[in-house]
Amino acid sequence: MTDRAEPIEKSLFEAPPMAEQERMAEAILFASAEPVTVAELAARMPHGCDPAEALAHLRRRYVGRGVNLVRVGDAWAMRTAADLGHLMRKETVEQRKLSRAAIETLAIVAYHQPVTRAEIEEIRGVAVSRGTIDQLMELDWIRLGRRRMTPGRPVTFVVTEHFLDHFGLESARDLPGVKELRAAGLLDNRPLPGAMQKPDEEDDETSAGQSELFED
Amino acid sequence: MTDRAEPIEKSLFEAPPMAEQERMAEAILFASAEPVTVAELAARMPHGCDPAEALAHLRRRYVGRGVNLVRVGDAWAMRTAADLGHLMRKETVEQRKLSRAAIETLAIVAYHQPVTRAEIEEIRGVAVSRGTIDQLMELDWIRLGRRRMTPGRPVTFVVTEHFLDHFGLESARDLPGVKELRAAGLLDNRPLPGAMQKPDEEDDETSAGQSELFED
Amino acid sequence: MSDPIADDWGEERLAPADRMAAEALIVDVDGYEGPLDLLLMLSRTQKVDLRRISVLELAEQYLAFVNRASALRIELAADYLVMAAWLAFLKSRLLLPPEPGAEGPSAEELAAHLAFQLERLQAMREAAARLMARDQLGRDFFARGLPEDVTRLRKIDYSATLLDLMRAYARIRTKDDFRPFVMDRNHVFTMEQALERMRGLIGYAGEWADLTSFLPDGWDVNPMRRRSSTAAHFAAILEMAKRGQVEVRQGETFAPIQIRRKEP
Repeated sequence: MTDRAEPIEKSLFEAPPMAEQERMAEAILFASAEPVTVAELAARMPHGCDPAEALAHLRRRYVGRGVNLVRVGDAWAMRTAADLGHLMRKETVEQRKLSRAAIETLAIVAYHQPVTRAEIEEIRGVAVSRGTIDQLMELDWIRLGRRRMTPGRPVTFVVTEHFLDHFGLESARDLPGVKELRAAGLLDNRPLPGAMQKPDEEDDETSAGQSELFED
Repeated sequence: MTDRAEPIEKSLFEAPPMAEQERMAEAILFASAEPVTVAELAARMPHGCDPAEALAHLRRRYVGRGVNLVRVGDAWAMRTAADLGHLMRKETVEQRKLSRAAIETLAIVAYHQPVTRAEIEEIRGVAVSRGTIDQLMELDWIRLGRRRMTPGRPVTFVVTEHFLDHFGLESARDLPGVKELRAAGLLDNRPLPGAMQKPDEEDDETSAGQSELFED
Repeated sequence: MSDPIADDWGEERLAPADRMAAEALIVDVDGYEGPLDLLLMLSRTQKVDLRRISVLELAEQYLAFVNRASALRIELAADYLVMAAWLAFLKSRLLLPPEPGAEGPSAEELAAHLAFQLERLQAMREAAARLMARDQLGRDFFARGLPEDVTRLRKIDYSATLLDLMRAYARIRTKDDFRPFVMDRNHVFTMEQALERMRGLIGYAGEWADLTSFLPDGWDVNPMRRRSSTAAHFAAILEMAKRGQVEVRQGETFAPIQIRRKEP
């Protein structure tokens, strides 16, 4: 089981050689669930051993290794070398595309902020799930704005600094407008009554939101 | 915190020196109570490292020490030297007394794997109780293997890495006396001749079983 | 094993020593793990290598055991009896010369297989013992007592570019233009809706009444809604007139349109 050829116990009253004592201290410290005091070591090692000296040897042996022998209060323990702590973390990064619902919601918040959830739903034509809002909040791309001064005082959403950073924008005003979208071939060239309008020319449904648009 | 003066990370694309890789492998293995695979080491060490070589260095370093680096299947673990077990009485885990049926069933799975329940019963000449299998599964010593490609597609049992770890085996090939047993034909699944044999199942099972035996 | 039982067995006239031996064997039956285990134990009395064991002798030993057990009225599990029957068959085959042209395996083959099974079981027993005698984790050698858990950080990096954002917005705006109807639905009253309404109301309209009085509440303030609902209801009464359900009249151009239920 072990690679050692020599027997350990020499005699009943003679302490094992120091190298052997060091091995013993090493095994005990390794297997113990808690730091071990010198007294505990003495109690567990054969009679006549010198645990303090064995620890001193052991400590020197582990200098500069991946684990070190460290003192914890009155006791001793083996610990990962501080400079290797980063190895004890396993990080997995998963690249994922935002869902269509999330990116559309984000776009609406960006173009229409501050915007209420009801408005987002009206613009998208479908309900916005709680999860989508949460996800965008978690990503720190949108945050809560001021409450709208209308019945029910609904909360509004605005984009964050972090959003601007991520998309390389100085402010939400720098978002490409409808003309640029069309120039980029993202919109049809034929005139589209709704899409052509400047924000403040739109009908009364959105006018409340539009007056506050890009306010900050 | 550490006694080392040199910085670890040299450059983004250059692997750390082997001494450093050895330290890293040492830290990771010390930190884990479970065996760690080479693949897992590679995933946690910086890009370009050679964990297998680091392990070889590490193993040599711990020869004859109070703790040793041992191989468990595809993985590696630090374990106290077996000759020092008497010092660790405090750490000893009370082990459930296994029934004779459980011990024999375990041995049969280990030596004959992958093995079906019917085969275990044929070898022991008695039915294997559900409880015996459950107990060995609970101990995480055996697990389900692939289904046998014979009529009925019976499940097979194989031993786990945890089994190897528990009994200090590098692989199932290192089971005591396995070579002699195989040479003596005692690991053959020899079918009952003639009348006692089930029509066509037996032949298929035997050949499949033997070709898969110790396949890894 | 008290006297009443002994009385029962009186007729067997077993010598106490024999009976003790028999009982010792029987008491052990519980300890056997099936007939193969029992055979393995019996084979040890032959004191030979299992490869040279006399299966005939073993069969006789086993049958004698089963006979003794039944004499002692010990109920043996079915599989012990199955094995006894098979061994009796094997014994007869071993003793008699083979029938010419007999099919199936020879008695020797069957006997060899039984010997193999015993040897294999014995080998597994020994292997199990050697396995359990090994140094074991948590008893003879130990894992790290104070493992440092690896912190697992799972980071999901959601990516979206400005182009994604622009595309998404363009998609929404385009969608708006293609389905203004959906957006404005709350200002539109369809003819189907009006027809449905009128069908319910006309029952009460025995006298001539203005069409406008039939318009639903809340649809007369907003001009767009008023136009939509008026048009819908007008279309509805025309349809009903065609079916002969109502009469429609108008005094002059632009005068109020009046309706009443047509009597059947």
